[in-house]
Amino acid sequence: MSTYAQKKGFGGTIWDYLTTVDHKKIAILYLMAGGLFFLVGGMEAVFIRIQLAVPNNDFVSAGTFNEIITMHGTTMIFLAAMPLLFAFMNAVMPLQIGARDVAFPFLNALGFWLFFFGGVFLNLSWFLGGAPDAGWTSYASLAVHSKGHGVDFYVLGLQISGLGTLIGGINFLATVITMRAPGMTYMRMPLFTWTTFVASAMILFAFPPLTVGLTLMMFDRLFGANFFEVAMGGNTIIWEHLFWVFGHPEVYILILPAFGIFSEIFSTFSRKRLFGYSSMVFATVLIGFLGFMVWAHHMFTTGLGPVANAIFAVATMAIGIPTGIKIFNWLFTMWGGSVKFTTPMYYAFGFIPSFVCGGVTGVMVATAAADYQYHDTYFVVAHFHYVIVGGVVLALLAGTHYWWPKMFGTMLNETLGKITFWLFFIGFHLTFFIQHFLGVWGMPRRVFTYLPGQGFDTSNMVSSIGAGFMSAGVIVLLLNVVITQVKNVKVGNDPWEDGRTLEWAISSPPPYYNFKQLPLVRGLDAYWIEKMEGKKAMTPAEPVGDIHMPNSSFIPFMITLGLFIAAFGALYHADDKSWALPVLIIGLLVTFGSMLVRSVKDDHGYHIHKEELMDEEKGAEA
Amino acid sequence: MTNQPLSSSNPRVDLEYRRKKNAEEMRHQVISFSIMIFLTFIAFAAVAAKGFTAWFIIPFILLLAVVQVIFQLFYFMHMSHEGHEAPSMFLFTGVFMAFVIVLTFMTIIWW
Amino acid sequence: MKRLAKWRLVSLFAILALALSGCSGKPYLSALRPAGEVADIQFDLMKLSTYIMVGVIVVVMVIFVIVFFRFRRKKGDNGIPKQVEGNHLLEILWTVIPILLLLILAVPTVAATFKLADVKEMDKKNSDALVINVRSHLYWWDFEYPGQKIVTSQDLVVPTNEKVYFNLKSMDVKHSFWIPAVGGKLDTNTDNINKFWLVFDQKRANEAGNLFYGKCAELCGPSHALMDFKVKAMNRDDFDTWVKDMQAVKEPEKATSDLASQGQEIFNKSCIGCHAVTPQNKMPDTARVAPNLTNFGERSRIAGILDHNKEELKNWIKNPETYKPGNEMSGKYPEMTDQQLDALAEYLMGLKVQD
Amino acid sequence: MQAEEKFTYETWPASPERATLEAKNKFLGFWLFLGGETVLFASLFATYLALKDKVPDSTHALAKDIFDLPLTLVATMLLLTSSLTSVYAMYHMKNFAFKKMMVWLGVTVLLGFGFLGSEIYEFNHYVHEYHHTFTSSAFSSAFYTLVGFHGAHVTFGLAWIISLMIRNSKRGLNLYNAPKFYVASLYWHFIDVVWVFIFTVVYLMGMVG
Ligand code: HEA
Ligand code: HEA
Ligand code: HEC
Ligand code: CUA
Ligand SMILES: [Cu+2]
Repeated sequence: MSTYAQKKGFGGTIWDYLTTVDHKKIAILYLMAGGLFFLVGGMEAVFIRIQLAVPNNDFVSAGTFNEIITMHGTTMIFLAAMPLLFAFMNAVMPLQIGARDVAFPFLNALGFWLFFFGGVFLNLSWFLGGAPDAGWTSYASLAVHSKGHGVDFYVLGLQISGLGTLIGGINFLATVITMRAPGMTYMRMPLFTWTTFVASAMILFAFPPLTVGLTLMMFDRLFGANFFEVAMGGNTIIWEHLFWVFGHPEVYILILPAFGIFSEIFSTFSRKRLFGYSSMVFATVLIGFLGFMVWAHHMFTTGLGPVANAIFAVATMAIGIPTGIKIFNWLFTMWGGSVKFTTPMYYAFGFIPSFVCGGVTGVMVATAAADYQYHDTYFVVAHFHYVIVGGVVLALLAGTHYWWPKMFGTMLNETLGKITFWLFFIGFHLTFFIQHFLGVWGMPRRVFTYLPGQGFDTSNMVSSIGAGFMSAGVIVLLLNVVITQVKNVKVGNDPWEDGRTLEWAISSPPPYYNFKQLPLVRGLDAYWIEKMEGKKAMTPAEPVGDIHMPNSSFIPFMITLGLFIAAFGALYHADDKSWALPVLIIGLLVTFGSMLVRSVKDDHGYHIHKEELMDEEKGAEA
Repeated sequence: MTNQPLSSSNPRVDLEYRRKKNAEEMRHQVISFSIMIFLTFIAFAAVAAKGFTAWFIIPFILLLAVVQVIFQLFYFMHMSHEGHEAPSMFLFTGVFMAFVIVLTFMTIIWW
Repeated sequence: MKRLAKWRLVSLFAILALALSGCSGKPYLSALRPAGEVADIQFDLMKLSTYIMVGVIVVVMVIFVIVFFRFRRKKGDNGIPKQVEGNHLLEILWTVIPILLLLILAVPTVAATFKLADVKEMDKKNSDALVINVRSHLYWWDFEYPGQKIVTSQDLVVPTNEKVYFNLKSMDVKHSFWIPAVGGKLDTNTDNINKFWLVFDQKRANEAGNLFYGKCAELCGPSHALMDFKVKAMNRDDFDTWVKDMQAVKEPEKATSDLASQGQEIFNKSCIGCHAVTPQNKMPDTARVAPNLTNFGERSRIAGILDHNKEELKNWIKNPETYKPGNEMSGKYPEMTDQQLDALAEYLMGLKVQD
Repeated sequence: MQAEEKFTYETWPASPERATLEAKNKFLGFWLFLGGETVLFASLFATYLALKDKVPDSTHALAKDIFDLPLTLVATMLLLTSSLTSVYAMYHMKNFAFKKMMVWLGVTVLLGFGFLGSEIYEFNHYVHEYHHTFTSSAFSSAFYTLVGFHGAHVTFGLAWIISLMIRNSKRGLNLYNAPKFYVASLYWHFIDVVWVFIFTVVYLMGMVG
């Protein structure tokens, strides 16, 4: 079963991606799907801003507007930001720890397909009678009473894609724990690997409450249960808790890997090791832990009482401390360094002031008594876009430029990259800075319009213009991608020339089996150490030998397809459609049948033989 | 990533030792099973007796449940064996989270 | 590049200057123009936290700018900088200073949180504190004064310079009760009653035209954006007079003109099933399905958002859906001819309790 | 190490469930999954506790009215014992005694079915005797969801063990299937752990009032 160096037709390539279990290809799938959803979510954002540009606008109707914001938030968080981070985790993390692959290649593929089909399912709601319209938080009283199937799409779609995320998280955890190359101790792991690890652990503990919440809501809406039906003894606050027990850790699941990306970029382009590495690791773990203890700060105005509010307020503020440690460590990584302003470094540089602004407004909203004013206003919208766009999205853009050569073997154009940066960065501040003021001037969030004469008009217009700049930036980025891929100028192992971590010690893109021989890691920044000693490559930790590889499989796709079908059955079951129950059953049969096939059919993988590896090397040299 | 050595220099001795150890372990497991059954009976009896106040019974049976679960985890699921460092770290983090969630649901969902 | 950076800095300061120079919103609406004790407490906290945060930002920016200018790589510079592992003193410093800053913020936060939640007074037996039961409905607000035994809607009437206590509850989905200039919001849950208090300051109410804007601050459906209400703040004497006048309305006010009595007839046929025109609270809150119109003629808005005149009133009755999508009135009564609308408008506008 | 390599009692490794890299991963990954499951059940327990005895009106049966000690005791004994039998099975797995392992797994499965049967009887009883149905109150929804989730885990565990037994009935033990058996038994123990809390928190505490 030797699969390399075969020329494939278009159909072959598609089939290859449908069945792949290779973490690098799955990374590309995540990048494409996540990128697509980012464009969708971004378009929705643009629609929001068009509608709000002037008072009493009727660009979209009130109901549609609620669908748009709900889908914008949901899409961006679940279907764009997380998958894009997963793309980099998949592409880079196994390389950074010197592994051949992730711990569970099969589950890796399954996780991707679950996410993707869940996202497709959710977005199909636009064409099947209306999208969810109760906000991305889908608070129970409104969500349970929302008409049509929108919220059902939300509940089922997130259920499916959440399962994929959970599987992905477990996979990364196991990978980091068992698959590290010889010498790669925990305290030698690059920061991006560390943040992946901690974020994955958070996924493991944060997603189950979401699953439960979604299940309860599904039972209420589709099967007549009464969890949130007050008249029947139900209680809507349960949903709020379950959602935020998940929802707050979720935002740190987003930001920690982003921190990881920037940590790599800062030290690479400063040509310095990360300042205070061990305190960075400590801060990461601490943020992860504290992240679970603060969720009720989203519920200050729910009426939990002063004791709960005070405790959660103080706990929330505490997160500022480890985050501050990180900020200063980054600054002092550059201090005394030799800072090269590449495109990724532009983003990293722009990130610092942007994120600090967002973080400190986070602490401001954490002051419970004052949050009674901020809550559910544009101040909060400004806060979280400052941390999310100024943190996570800038990191995603930075990572895209930084690791593009590693993933695709060719460099994105630097000039276009910088143009993208300026457009996006200016647009970002233009859009969201002014929203702080809108909030405290009395503009609630999630309003489809506002009346003139309240002092909101000019500021909203400014904000909308900013969104235009951001769109232009994104379009330049798309152009850049197209131009780069058409030109396709190949690059070597270490195109930035300052690479420090193991992924730069291997060709771009790496061979499908990654390291021919597992590398021997002698310290933090393993590749840099070797480079400083004048070596060109890593010292191998083992002789050349057979490499065990997993087989490709179509089963992940099938398992997911079954759930996708079943979800339609469950959804229309509530309408008393006669075909709904059979569809539900057929879908589940496909899923469980495929799982059965998987467990009954042995899959031992295959071996790349030593000789083949040698031949390939010769071929490469010739 | 290599396997554990399958046998030491003297395979027979090693095997003998292993068999003994397994049997020993099994004995422990039977004992812990008996204790679990015993604890279960006590818990049921405490409730059936009707004589105690709820203030006593509830903490008491919860304690019994915790003890029983510890037996399960450490004897039946071998969590004390080496090689279970990561599993126990993650399991106990999960238990901690579980505690926090249950605590908040019992205190700040209050009507 | 350098020039660009300078330009950025300049524009940043420009925005900041603009922000500080009185850009603080409308006096009847903005949380930055506090008009009562609660809003004052919250504004003080906002200011305190802003000062701390600006301090933090300045420190970060100073280091940031130094790094930006001093440590950029020159062309062709192939030197390897010293690989520093860390620095204990610095690391302790930037752990301890934020802790101190946060303590400075945390203490008043906790104090304020408890203070704002203190509603002991309203639960006392025979307390003479003013209590108002707020009931939120899909897109309109119901205000009941249990002590005074009157009900009104849409326009909340309150006395100034004293603590007013609120019982908040929702009758359908969750909403949130917010009068930005007077104090932060509290959710109206479907499950329970939430309680808090506010104070309306007389002097600053005057500056705001004695009419504060209130908003619904929790997504509650299509017309969430339009779920506005108004607050009429008046001194205690005026308030007492208003209460008396309201209480005096024992049965529906008689129409005074022909047109109006025609309107009243239509109203009694098609509308009174939902809308009450007497202020007594004989009905339980669950039975009050539409705004109480006793003093409709003295309202400041129609349905919370439209200008208060006959034209708009007729528009509203003709087709409420265009003004508030998803509202609970649309389609619940027969269509009206223009003549009938005129009559209704004449009648409704005459519903006044104070003359 | 070839996973399909044939073994004898002498060559069988001490911890077959963790002898290969794949096995190690599976073992670890499954434990991680159990960590997540803990939080999942915690959320369900918390919901149940928040909604316990929350019913629309006084005609509805409450926890103290419906539960029945003897039935719960029987179910508990069945499941606890099945935990022991699956330990036996793993004991024989470690000693490379395939036949015995299969026998004990078979017993485990039978006990599992016994438990499921008692649960089905119980639910049926509640529905008919007390009109305590899934949709009759928030309390009943929470009850059936928590206990039902556990029941679904039992069902899945049974299906899993049975399909493992069928698939490997002719093959004997090797390093490819030993970890699968081991992980399935871990799952089974975990189900038992959850049940310990269910019978304590739901049934016993329910009867106390
Ligand atoms: C990536 C996402 C992300 C991140 C990282 C954060 C970070 C933080 N968030 Fe944010 N938050 C969101 C995403 C995020 N948030 C979202 C999406 C919502 C809204 C959800 C919704 O309702 O739809 C939200 C809402 C939200 C609320 C609820 C507001 C409301 O609805 O009323 C609160 C309240 O406490 C809060 C607090 C914080 C705090 C304290 C931090 C801290 O982690 C910030 C820490 C960082 C710093 C403080 C800056 C750096 C530190 C220094 C330079 C050291 C010195 C600093 C000090 C001494 C202060 N956030
Ligand atoms: C990862 C999370 C994320 C990201 C990246 C963004 C990005 C953006 N968000 Fe979003 N936002 C949320 C998460 C996010 N948001 C959440 C959770 C909510 C709350 C929802 C709720 O209330 O329930 C929210 C709500 C929200 C609101 C408030 C809505 C309301 O309360 O009424 C607004 C308003 O301005 C807004 C604007 C924007 C803008 C302008 C961007 C921009 O940064 C977007 C930039 C991207 C683009 C501009 C891409 C444009 C692309 C094109 C134009 C492509 C052209 C197409 C082709 C060539 C095919 N967002
Ligand atoms: C189903 C019951 C129902 C009927 C019948 C009904 N309304 Fe309404 N009405 C409402 C509700 C509910 C509102 C609040 C709408 C909102 O603001 O979302 C309302 C609002 C109003 C308002 C604005 C109230 C204010 O305080 O600003 C007026 C005026 C009004 N209705 C007049 C009428 C007239 C005239 C009729 C009969 C022709 C009528 N209504 C019939 C339910 C009803
Ligand atoms: Cu009511 Cu928003
Ligand atoms: Cu949060």
